[in-house]
Amino acid sequence: MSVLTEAPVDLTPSQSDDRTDSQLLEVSMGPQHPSTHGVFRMDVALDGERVVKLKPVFGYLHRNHEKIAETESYLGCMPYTDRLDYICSITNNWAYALAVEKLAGIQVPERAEYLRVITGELTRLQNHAGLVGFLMQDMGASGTPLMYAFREREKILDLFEALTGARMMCNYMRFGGCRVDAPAGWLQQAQKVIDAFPRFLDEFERLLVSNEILMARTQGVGVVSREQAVNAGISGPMARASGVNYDLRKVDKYGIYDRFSFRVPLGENGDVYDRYMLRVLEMRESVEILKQAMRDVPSGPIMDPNTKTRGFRPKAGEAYGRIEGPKGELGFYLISDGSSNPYRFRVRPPSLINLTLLEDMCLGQNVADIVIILGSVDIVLGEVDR
Amino acid sequence: MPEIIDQIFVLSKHWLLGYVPAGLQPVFSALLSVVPVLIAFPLLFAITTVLERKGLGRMQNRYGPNRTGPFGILQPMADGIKSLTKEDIIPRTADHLVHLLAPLLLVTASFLVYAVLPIGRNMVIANLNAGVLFFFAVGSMVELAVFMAGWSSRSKYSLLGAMRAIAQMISYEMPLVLASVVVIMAAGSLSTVAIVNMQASYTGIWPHWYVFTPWGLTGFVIFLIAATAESNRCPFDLPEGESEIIAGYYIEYSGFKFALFFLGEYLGMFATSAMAITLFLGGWAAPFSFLTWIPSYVWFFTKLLTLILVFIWIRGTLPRLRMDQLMNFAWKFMLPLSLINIFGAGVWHYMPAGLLRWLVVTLLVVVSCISLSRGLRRGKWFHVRTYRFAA
Amino acid sequence: MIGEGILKGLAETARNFFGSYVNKDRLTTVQFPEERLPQIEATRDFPFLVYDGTDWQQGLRCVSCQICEKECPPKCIYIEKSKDKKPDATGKPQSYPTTFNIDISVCMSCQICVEVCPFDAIKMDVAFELSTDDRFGGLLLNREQLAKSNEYYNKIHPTEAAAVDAAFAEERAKAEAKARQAAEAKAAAAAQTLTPGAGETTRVQ
Amino acid sequence: MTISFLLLAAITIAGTAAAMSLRNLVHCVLALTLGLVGLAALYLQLGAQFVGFTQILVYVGAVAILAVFAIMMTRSAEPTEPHGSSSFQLSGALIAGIVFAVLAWAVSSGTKALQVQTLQPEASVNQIGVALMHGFVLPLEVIGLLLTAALIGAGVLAMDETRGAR
Repeated sequence: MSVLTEAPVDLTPSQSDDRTDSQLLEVSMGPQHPSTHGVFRMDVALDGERVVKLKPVFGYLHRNHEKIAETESYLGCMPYTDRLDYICSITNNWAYALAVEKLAGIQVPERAEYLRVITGELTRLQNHAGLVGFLMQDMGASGTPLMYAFREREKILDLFEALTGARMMCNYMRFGGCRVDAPAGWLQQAQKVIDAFPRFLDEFERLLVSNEILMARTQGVGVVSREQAVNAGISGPMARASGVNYDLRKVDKYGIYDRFSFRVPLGENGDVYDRYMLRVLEMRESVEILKQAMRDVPSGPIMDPNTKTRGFRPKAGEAYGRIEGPKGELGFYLISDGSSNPYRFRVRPPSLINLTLLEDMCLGQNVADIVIILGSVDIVLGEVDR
Repeated sequence: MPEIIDQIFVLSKHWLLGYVPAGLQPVFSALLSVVPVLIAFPLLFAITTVLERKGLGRMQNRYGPNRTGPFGILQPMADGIKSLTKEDIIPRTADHLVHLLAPLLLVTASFLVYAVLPIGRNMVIANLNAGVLFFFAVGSMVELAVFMAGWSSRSKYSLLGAMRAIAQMISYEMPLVLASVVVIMAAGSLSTVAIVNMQASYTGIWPHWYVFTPWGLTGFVIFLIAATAESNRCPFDLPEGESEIIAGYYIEYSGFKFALFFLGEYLGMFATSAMAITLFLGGWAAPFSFLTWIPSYVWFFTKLLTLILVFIWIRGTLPRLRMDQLMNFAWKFMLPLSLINIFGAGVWHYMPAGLLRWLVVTLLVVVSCISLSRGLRRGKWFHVRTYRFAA
Repeated sequence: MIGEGILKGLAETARNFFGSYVNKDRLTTVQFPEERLPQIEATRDFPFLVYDGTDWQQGLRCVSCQICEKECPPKCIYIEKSKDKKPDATGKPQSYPTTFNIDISVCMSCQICVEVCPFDAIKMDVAFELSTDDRFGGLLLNREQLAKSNEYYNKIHPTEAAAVDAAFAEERAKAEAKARQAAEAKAAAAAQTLTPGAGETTRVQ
Repeated sequence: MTISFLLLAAITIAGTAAAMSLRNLVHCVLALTLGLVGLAALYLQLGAQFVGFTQILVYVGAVAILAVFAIMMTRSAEPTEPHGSSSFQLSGALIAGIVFAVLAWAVSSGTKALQVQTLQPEASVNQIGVALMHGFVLPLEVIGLLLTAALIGAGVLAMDETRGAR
């Protein structure tokens, strides 16, 4: 799945072919492998420890999401979006709700927008925290950073449970608002978690960021150039690590993101270290957004009163709603024929599209590097395979 | 009285031997020396697994095992029963004989090295003339066991793991041996007992441990790092790098054979730690002269446990190195440094005692350490980066 | 110099090691069967049917309108509607489900059934220790297993249930008021028929 | 001619014989290793600790590992067809017979001197070191130089290969 015509590493397959096949070790990494982040397979040909061929194989978790959606009502599709990227269900809900709202021309009340930003940024925090933890786990740090990340993630998941009733499959957004209002004391509880979060980031940075082994393992590994990133349609932290200034929160200013002041960190080298660091930096920016949102959240209704729950039928037409998910640009493309089911339902999964550069990143690297490159892409197989 | 407690095991052995007919005495003497070691160190293994899991747990803000028995201390028993009752799976295409022999050889070799380790005063199974050499010679047999395991499983992951393990063990055996050469030079003997006896004297309250010299400290650090790599511990656990090649060379082992690998690995770790103690930390000698009333074997095991805890601590903190970095580190940093360290020890030997030789040797070691780490970094550009922000 | 960052990391793990003995904030693990986390009110897992009063067969709020069956995304609800009708809490004659099955091995706890129910008859439960050795029959819950009293509902989701009860009370009050009004009107009408003048008019008709 | 000697000699001979006759290359190496360990044990029985342990360290720890590593790298460990004609085997047997005859003659003619030597105290490591550093310093240095040259040569060869692959 090479995106560019010229291979980024000078070890092109034609040159390695003159080596006898008996010298190449063909290893099938996955679908049962501890570091493939789910049921993902890479057919790897190794010359010693170096990768000369890599073929990603996915589809083990295909659940026919897009086709099922055509037989469900618009509301019935919402819980299925939870299961796309099951780490950040709220942002999935948001992107889908945004698409339907565009389709049906629904306005979202003020308080609901704030709740969306708060829950969405909390989702980003827990996703990035989990990711950096998992990346360290892939690097063999025997779970310590992962456990710290999960300790913090638990607090955010507790918030989600108190708000939406579920820790991961939140099913929170509705067309024209949010399903439930924050219960009494929830905002104070969230404020506490947000205020304590930078402490975790400090701890995490002390633990690992200046660690020589980490730097030696990640710097200069799995490089994606700016051009490659743009050509392949990479989005999210991975694109920004390559220096592409593309953040939908700034580009689209969807929802009420134009009201918050925050910065978008940009990497220069596009290697695993940049991707890792960008997540850490983005968490800090998310905390800034959350502080502003918590300060300004107004009172009021959380649902557009004109939107029906039962028998929701948008008029015929099409719409594309996209948000800056924690993993990249998450979009939902919907075509309505005026009935209660979507006529066509299409997801733009950031995980899958970011994964397309995997082979280019891995060729010429070590076996050990494949694992951390894959980890740094940040995929969830639920979203890749759908 | 402290003398008797110190020698209680030796005295009781002789007392027991008195009841044995003279013809059988050599056999019984050997038996009485070997059996306690065969019990003590597996027991230590059991304790260490719990300690490690609990320690790692606490470092990761978890409890660790706490369900089997009070505070989870019966966990190794549960693990043992589990691994004994588990199905022993052998891959169909595996080389059955070699597959079976590999864990046995590993455990045998791991146990053999304990023959020369002085556990306490007068407590050593065999006081060999070339004890240190024996230690490394038998230790090198572990590599063969690892190869046998990796090759006979006929799995690509295990083959990769075995290749990694052998390359790593050979590479780190060099600095391991060279780091201990300084001590052998200073002690003028290859006998472990003689080396410890050299260190078991005091100036004032301070002991004459080799670690309290510049070359000794450097040697100790090199030895410890190389020992970590030799026993496949984090951050050098590439041969079994769980996230890369799953379990490495013993991926196809299950049940009790797997447990044997586990045992062999920990025994190897204890043995190298014990060797580090013997060579640099004064073996069973007390750290201060006024503490000599505590029995020698207590000191030995205290030091051993301390080193094990350091290993656990490191494991809880560090990510894993990559193969080429590991090799670079061994050949471009550890090996030159240990050679320079040998030179430093020579300089120390020929210079008159005093502050000057401290200064010279320290300077030599520190300067070479810094310049070598510079050289290791050259061509690479890793550093903490700063990032720009788009508003 | 190599090792600075490594030493920093070692210090951090050591801090966490000791911190986990003194700081409850660090050691967040709960020893599950003995110690349980406080129940979060919004928690949901699988649906149940609410009944009023003491007899579940009498008090079931469900009128088997089958909206939830239709809206359920994974289609895990199966309802059979009764032929006859019986009065509900407000006294209106309504159908009731003769069969109401939820396969909780299929259910994905999305609570859309709860949202679409116009009668507040189906709500989300919080029981989570549901393991069984029969993965088909044991996880297919029928009417009787699903029915839980309104008191139970009030216990697990107090705020929500109070709002529902208040709405019901209001509705009932309205219905009663309406009934009273109707009764009064009837009574008034009856009274009117008794009054002489009015009687005449009726008589005229 | 004690029992232990006979046992060790039998192990050594069996190991080396197996190394020659087994089909699987890896089995051959493992059998050879057994033979080398047996030899080391024989040294130890003679009281030559240093030589015995060095034998294990060098032959088991390094040579055998090098051999299996080479086999693993080339991955040609699959059983191979028996090759070589009977004349090849015949000449091999002839050479082995001649060597054995010469050695047997040498050993049997020097029996008396050997017996005298065994009565002498065993050589300690210290003595070996002194001998190497005084009497045999030139041969030691020459061997060291030779090995260094070999090491550098191997490095150069490997470097060329990687450059060629790039």
